[in-house]
Amino acid sequence: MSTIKSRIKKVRTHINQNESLIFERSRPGAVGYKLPDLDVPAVNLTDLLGERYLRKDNLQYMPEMAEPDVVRHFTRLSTWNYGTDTGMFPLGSCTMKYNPKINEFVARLESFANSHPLSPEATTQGCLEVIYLAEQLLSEITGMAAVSLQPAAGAHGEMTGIMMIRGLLNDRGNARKKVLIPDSAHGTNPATAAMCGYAVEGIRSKDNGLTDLVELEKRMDDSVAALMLTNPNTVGLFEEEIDKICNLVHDRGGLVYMDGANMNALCGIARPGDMGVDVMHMNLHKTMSTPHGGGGPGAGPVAVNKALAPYLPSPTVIKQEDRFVLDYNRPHSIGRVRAFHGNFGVVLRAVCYMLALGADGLRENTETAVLNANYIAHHLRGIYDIPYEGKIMHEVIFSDKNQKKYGVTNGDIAKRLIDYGFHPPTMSFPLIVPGSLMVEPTESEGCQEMDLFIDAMKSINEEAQENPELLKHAPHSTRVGRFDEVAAARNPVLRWYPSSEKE
Amino acid sequence: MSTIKSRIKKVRTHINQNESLIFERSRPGAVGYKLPDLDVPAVNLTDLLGERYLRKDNLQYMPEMAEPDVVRHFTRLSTWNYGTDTGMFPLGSCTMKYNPKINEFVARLESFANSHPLSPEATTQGCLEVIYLAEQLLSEITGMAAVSLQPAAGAHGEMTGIMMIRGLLNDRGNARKKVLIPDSAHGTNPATAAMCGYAVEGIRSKDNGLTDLVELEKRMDDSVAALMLTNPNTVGLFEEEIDKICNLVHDRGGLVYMDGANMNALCGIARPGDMGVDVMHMNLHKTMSTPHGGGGPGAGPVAVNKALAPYLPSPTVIKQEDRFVLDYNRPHSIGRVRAFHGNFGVVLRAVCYMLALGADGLRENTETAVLNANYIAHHLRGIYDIPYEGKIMHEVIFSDKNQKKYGVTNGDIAKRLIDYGFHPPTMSFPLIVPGSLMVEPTESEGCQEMDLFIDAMKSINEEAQENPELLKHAPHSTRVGRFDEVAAARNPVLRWYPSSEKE
Amino acid sequence: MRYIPNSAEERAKMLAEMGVESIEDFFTSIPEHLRLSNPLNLPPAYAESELIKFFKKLANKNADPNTTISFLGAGAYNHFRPIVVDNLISRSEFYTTYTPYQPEIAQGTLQAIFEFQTMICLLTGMEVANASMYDGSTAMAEAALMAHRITRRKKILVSQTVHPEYRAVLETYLKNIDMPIETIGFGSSGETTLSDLTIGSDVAAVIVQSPNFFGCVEDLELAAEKAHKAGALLISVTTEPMSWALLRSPGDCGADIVVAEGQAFGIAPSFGGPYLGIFASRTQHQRQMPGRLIGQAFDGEGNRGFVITLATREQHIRREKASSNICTNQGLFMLMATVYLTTMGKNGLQEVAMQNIQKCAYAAQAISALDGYSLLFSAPSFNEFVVKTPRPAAEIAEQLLSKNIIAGLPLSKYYPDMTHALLVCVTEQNTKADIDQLVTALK
Amino acid sequence: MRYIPNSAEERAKMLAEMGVESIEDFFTSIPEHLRLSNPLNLPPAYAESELIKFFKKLANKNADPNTTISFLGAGAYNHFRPIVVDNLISRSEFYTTYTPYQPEIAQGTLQAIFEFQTMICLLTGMEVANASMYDGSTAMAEAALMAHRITRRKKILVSQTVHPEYRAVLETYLKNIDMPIETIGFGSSGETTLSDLTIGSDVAAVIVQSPNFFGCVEDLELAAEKAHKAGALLISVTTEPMSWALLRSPGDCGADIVVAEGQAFGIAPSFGGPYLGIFASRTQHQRQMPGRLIGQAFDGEGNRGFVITLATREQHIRREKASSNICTNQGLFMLMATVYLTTMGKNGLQEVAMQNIQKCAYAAQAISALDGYSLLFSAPSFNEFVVKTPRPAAEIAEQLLSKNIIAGLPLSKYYPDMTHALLVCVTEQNTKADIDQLVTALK
Ligand SMILES: Cc1ncc(COP(=O)(O)O)c(C=O)c1O
Ligand SMILES: Cc1ncc(COP(=O)(O)O)c(C=O)c1O
Repeated sequence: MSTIKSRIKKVRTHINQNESLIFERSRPGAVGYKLPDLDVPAVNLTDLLGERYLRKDNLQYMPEMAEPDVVRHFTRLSTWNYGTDTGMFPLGSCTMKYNPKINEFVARLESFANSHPLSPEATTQGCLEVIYLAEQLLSEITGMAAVSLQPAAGAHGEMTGIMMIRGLLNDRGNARKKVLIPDSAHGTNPATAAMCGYAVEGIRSKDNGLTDLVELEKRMDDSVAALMLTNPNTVGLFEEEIDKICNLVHDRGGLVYMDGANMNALCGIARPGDMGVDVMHMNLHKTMSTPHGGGGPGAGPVAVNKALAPYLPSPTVIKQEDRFVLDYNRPHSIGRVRAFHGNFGVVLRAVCYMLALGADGLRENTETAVLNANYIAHHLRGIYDIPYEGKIMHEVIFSDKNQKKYGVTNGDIAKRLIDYGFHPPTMSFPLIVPGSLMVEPTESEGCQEMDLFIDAMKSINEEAQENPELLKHAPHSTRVGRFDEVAAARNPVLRWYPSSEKE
Repeated sequence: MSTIKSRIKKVRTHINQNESLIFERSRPGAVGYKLPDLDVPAVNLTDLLGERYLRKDNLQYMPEMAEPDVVRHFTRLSTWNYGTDTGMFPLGSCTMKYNPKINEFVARLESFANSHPLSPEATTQGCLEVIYLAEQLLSEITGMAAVSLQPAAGAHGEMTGIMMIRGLLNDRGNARKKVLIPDSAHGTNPATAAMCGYAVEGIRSKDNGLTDLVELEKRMDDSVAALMLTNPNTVGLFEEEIDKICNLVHDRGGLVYMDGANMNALCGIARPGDMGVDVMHMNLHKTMSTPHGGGGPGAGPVAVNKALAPYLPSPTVIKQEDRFVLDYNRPHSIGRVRAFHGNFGVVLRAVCYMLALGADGLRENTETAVLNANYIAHHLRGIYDIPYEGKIMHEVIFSDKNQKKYGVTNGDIAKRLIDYGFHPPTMSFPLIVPGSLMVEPTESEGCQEMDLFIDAMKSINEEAQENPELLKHAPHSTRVGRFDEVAAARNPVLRWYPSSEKE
Repeated sequence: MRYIPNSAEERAKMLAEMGVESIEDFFTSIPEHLRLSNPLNLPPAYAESELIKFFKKLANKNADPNTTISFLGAGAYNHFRPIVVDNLISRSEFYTTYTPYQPEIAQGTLQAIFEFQTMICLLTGMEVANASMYDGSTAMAEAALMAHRITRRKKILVSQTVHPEYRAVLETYLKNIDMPIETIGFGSSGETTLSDLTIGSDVAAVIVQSPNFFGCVEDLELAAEKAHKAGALLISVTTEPMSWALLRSPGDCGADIVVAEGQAFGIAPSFGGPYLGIFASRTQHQRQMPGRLIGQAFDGEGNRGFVITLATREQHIRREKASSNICTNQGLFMLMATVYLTTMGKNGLQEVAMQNIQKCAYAAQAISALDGYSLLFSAPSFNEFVVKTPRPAAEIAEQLLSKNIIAGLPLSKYYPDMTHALLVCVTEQNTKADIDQLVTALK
Repeated sequence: MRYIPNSAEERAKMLAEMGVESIEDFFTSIPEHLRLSNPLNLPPAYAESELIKFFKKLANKNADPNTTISFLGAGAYNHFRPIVVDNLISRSEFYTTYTPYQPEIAQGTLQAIFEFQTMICLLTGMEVANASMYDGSTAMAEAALMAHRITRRKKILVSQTVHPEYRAVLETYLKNIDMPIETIGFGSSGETTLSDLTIGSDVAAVIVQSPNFFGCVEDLELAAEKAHKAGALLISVTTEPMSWALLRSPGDCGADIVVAEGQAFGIAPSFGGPYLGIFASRTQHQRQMPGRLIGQAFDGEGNRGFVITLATREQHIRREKASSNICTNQGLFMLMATVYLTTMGKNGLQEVAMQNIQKCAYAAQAISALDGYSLLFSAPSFNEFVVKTPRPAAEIAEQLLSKNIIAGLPLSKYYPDMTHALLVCVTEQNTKADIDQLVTALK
């Protein structure tokens, strides 16, 4: 029975199966498949390939297992995970909202799932229409002129967007050298700029967490290609001077890239296109409810204003009378950023979601997401430090300042939250908040679950004072405890080796 | 982290979400559905129904929840369960084998799932062909002349079978009074006989666990309508004198009903039809891999010899040239035992399974099931008592005789097995074995998992000697402990009441 | 075989360990002449891809549900099934487990059943419900047996408006145990003729279906009064429990046992099964109920949980004296209904029911306005009604089928005299356009 | 809205608790003129049943995969996907979770990735593989960037037989960072002309695809030799990794970086994505790799587990100095491939590959025997080959389409000169009857 303190209301411990690595479970000679018999005359393999090209190792060590063992293996593994269907997953900036089951159903409709990306247009009208529709919906939601669905995730969208900026500036005669990025930005922003051949210049935020216009004014010269801004930014605040910012950048010949990862705070309320943003991406795997899948896939469509539209990746889908066709005739395009048409299956899910919501649903989503973040802030304010006390939008950033005096860090609080039955918040950024705990409840949480979260956070604060050691060794209720990650990185073991080959 | 002794290799404990009753989670005003708008003119409800028939309570207390909450509720509940996909489920007589995923896929094909049972025959040829094919396959496997798929489970099949016997005997002039049933039989056997208007007479088994022909000879008079026999019987042994038994019963004007719950020991090896059995049922939810579903559904087809065929439930599916039709013209039929055509979706899964196996696969199944049971018997013999040491077939029956001297019962052993990561064996029968533990591994277990089971059983035997108290309070690793079932039955609370109405 | 974990190597190793030469040796207790010397005559094993092709081909021999418009009800209803329902019952912890005999590792199933029992009580207005029977028809037969156990009387009165297949099952169940059945007729309103009914003192129960097979709402309260006055029980049957969302509950009307077919609650038509037998009654009778009951319990630390209870009624304990022989029931489909009822919830059920009654009224009005067509009965309907047709209904149905419309059920199938009567069902799944198309086709 | 748990009542209660009058008050930091005054112009919210109808209708505008025979490959392959694959990745614990940043509650994902990394190493003959890239094309571009980091050289040589869309992506990635690309041609055998290739000292890497876009197996060993001699790396690309089951692994041939499109491993064609970028290399280069790496670790009690490791290469730590900007990858499809590879296993992969090569050979032989048709290239094939057609290939493809046959890819799409060349792919999913039908139609 449970070893967890009675203070913990949300969880108990329960029996859970161990499971070795698949290679340790492999049973030579077992099979988990059956193919139809070969129905053509078999030819000698060496005759077909030549000795030189033949594989000799007989795929040694690849697993051999019957179907029931495969099923148990992965089923058991799954039970070691925590997902949004398990409970609240307040991972800030990641918008871990509910993944509607209907989306999964639609994405598996056979005529979508089996559609080949190079199949003649006459045979893929349904897919092309989905893409066309998705672009229309996203244009309307963002207020931008045109959209491309090729980018496979947010970072990929960023890259696409910055490349388009480069393309446009190039055509204007000077691609420029730098991209300005607030110090609160997500790591993909600077990494992206670098990949596109730009130097990165950080700009400090004001004490209130917003972009410092004075500083921007200073930095914004003709070496600057673009400002990359997240809005609402990564401390959860809306850049109130967004139009001034855009004007300033534009006046000096630069463009504004908006990281749209936080669109869950804006959909149906305000549109980047109306703010003067030139190009942005959205994360459909955040705002539009497609599942994160333990790391992906995502889809990071880029949306652009009219001026940038010619630079969108090629091809685009256009409508000719009643038919949808792929348009490759795009002389200004930056080219392809990915083979085929992007993560179509993700886009399909997102379209299903947008249609399920409609305008009112989308707005209700946003309102609820913001309400929820404020609700949590309201109840934990004072207990946990809120470094930037502005108008909180869809997420609230706490710090461990109040708890640090007991020797307890954000990491300890996060690990202890696991014992209380929650996934921890984001801690890896914004770097401008030391010991940050970025909490994004999303609209998918109701106050029942949030009340438990608030209760847990309060309780952990008390534990931090009464028994900080408890937190430092948390979690205590999981099948494995804290790992020695330093040792793991020092001597990385990145794959299994057969015991005979181990050394 | 784990509180379980290091002796336990198969499991650890892990965090697990609590979840209240759905009524306690209900949030008035929340919705989890959306219908299309009503597209016909709405008429006043009272005009349609009249005041007298109108419901007044507004469905008070029925749940109100959004979709994500519904998903979490049932997902969390699911994690409190143990299924065959979790691990070995050696529940004797229940044949908890692997449930192939392809079966589930096939049963959900839209044109099967949406087929209405009263739809014109021209629109249900696919369904009728499935039924026809299932009957053919089961006839071949059992060696019987004809099959009906109407019965919804094993007990229902038993009832159907005994009714047919009654029908035939009636037509012969005397339905007779009694059914003979070995004392080792499953509870449904006597209950069924009673439901069919027969008195039940138990017959004792011989010391070797088999039917006592001498005793049978004594009891088998002209008041006896039938002998109900399980074969292999419920102590896991084949009735070696089955043809003598059948001859004896037949000679005295009776019929032999075979409970086919244990067909997993015979398929592809021997056929009841060849043994002289007149009528039998099979449990497709055992032998033919359809899922148990936490209690059902099943399918309990009855198979009969030529003489009983006219008595099968009505209608049957027959083939007329290339079409399949329902034949209602069955004057001798016992009638219907269920509306429509039985548990069609279960039958569909079973057909998929039989086709996946073919004759060789079916035989390999049986061989492996018997091999596995013998393997377990081999390794635990001596440590656990095996009261009937005959030729063990697909299951082995242990008793707690050796452990009882330490005050440990089969129930304690079973509960402790849970801590070791296994579902306990069957204990409710056979009643002739005091403290029985009926272990049926099925062919779905490999020796890896069975070795862990054997290891656990040995370890528990040691614990029984070293620390019997540990076993008496097991399980220790589950989210809830042993319940006070006596108190629960004394004051049964069989539903939730709103707190206002509780008293 | 891909479903068998043991490899040939392991199999050999196991045999060697046991000192057994060949698998054959395990089967020597089966007399040699009874052992098959040839393989069974079955089709060769299919690859998975072949299974998919094979069953798709078979499925395609049925009508395509996406292009056929259907107005069939008569005991199986075409309601929308939210995607989450199938999704959640597909959690393998639910569908690959057994009857919850080990409560410490079966609380998921147990709590769900407790929730189901409660919802059925709320919907039916009854006090206790079991964990399911096979289907509506067998639930009804078991109800008759239970009435006999309670009243110790033998005769069952059953209305002719009860689903004919249910009555056929009742007959099969009762004919061997000396329980006579008497049929009550129906009047021009389509309702059971209760008013001038006399119920003898040998009658255990009166069985009335509402909405009845003709779609007519019956006066259960009157039926209860009559039955109770004669010392008999009222068994109420429903094949379309969605109607409960709008209709006075059978419990409120005085029924003693309520049985129903639960298919309407999120379960696919699936050519007639697996479905869900609903069974509810009064606390005073709970120990006479058939089937499984789940009750609240507490563990040693005071944790609330749920267990199988009052099991002494059941066959595995009471054997020939059990209240029924039922063992395996419809567990997974009980869960399906529980998820459905939760997802639709209080408001959804009411809205579905409302759409059914409104669309049904619209269709009834439109069809009866056609030349030669009229409504056969006058009693109020929920989502089914009987149309009097100008030509034999079977003929009309046949004609419409060629236009991919299944117009309904020609009643002559069960009531040979009613050659000109078509039972039409309209649910929330039938759009106005569908209905209009039917009306046009009937012209 | 059905996805939002808070009821209107709760929403009001929350606002009241916080002393906020209206939800609008939360949005006042957005300048009023930027706030929408009218609702977005979107279609009205769909009911779930409407969504199903809508998307079925759209799906039906595509060709029906059950009645169309296809010989398309060219980077996306029609392999059989065992049912368990989709079944297992549909466990919500897998698909509703995030990148495994909290190892204590993400061991399921982490162990699966570790298993994937290992299997990729086994298949490719490499020493280290990452947790996935977006797809094959972006993996290839990232490999070029990595080669640059390792060699500090700038030029990339890429064979013209590399998938044209992959080359297009490479171009997009490299054009802004001053990394020139040079193309290597191919000979009449269909192979890259490696023999007389001279590789300058400015070359970071040579990129060769095998089997190449024309289906020809390339001599990777020779390519590696040549590259290494010039101090450059060999990047091997594969769009059809099923071929690895029979072909000498790229690692064995000496490749330094192996990238591939993993779609063949159990992933649906899905109009081009989501797919799976495979990326493997040598231990010596592991700290230059892009993407996520999972490593073995131990907890305080000595339990083995897995964690994200060597994360200092990644953007969230190294920012502009990161080895790539990739963050979200293709996690779930990595899992899909892992389940596929496990289910098919050692024997299944070999048998699939064998059926592909045999059926491909049969088709190639049969088509080339037709009047006017021949094989354009002489190098050995795995499951694709190029047919020289008597009339423009696009014309032939168009004609066959009207018979529900997608004959393959007319190469003029990517190689404008190759008007009479058709790229044909044959997998285990194409029956002999399918192939014969194609052959007959081509006549
Ligand atoms: C603010 C922000 N920007 C960019 C990204 C990168 O998006 P992706 O992970 O889809 O590449 C993220 C996601 O983690 C983010 O939170
Ligand atoms: C030997 C035996 N007979 C009959 C039955 C009854 O079958 P069912 O539960 O399908 O009604 C069982 C199942 O538990 C059984 O084990």
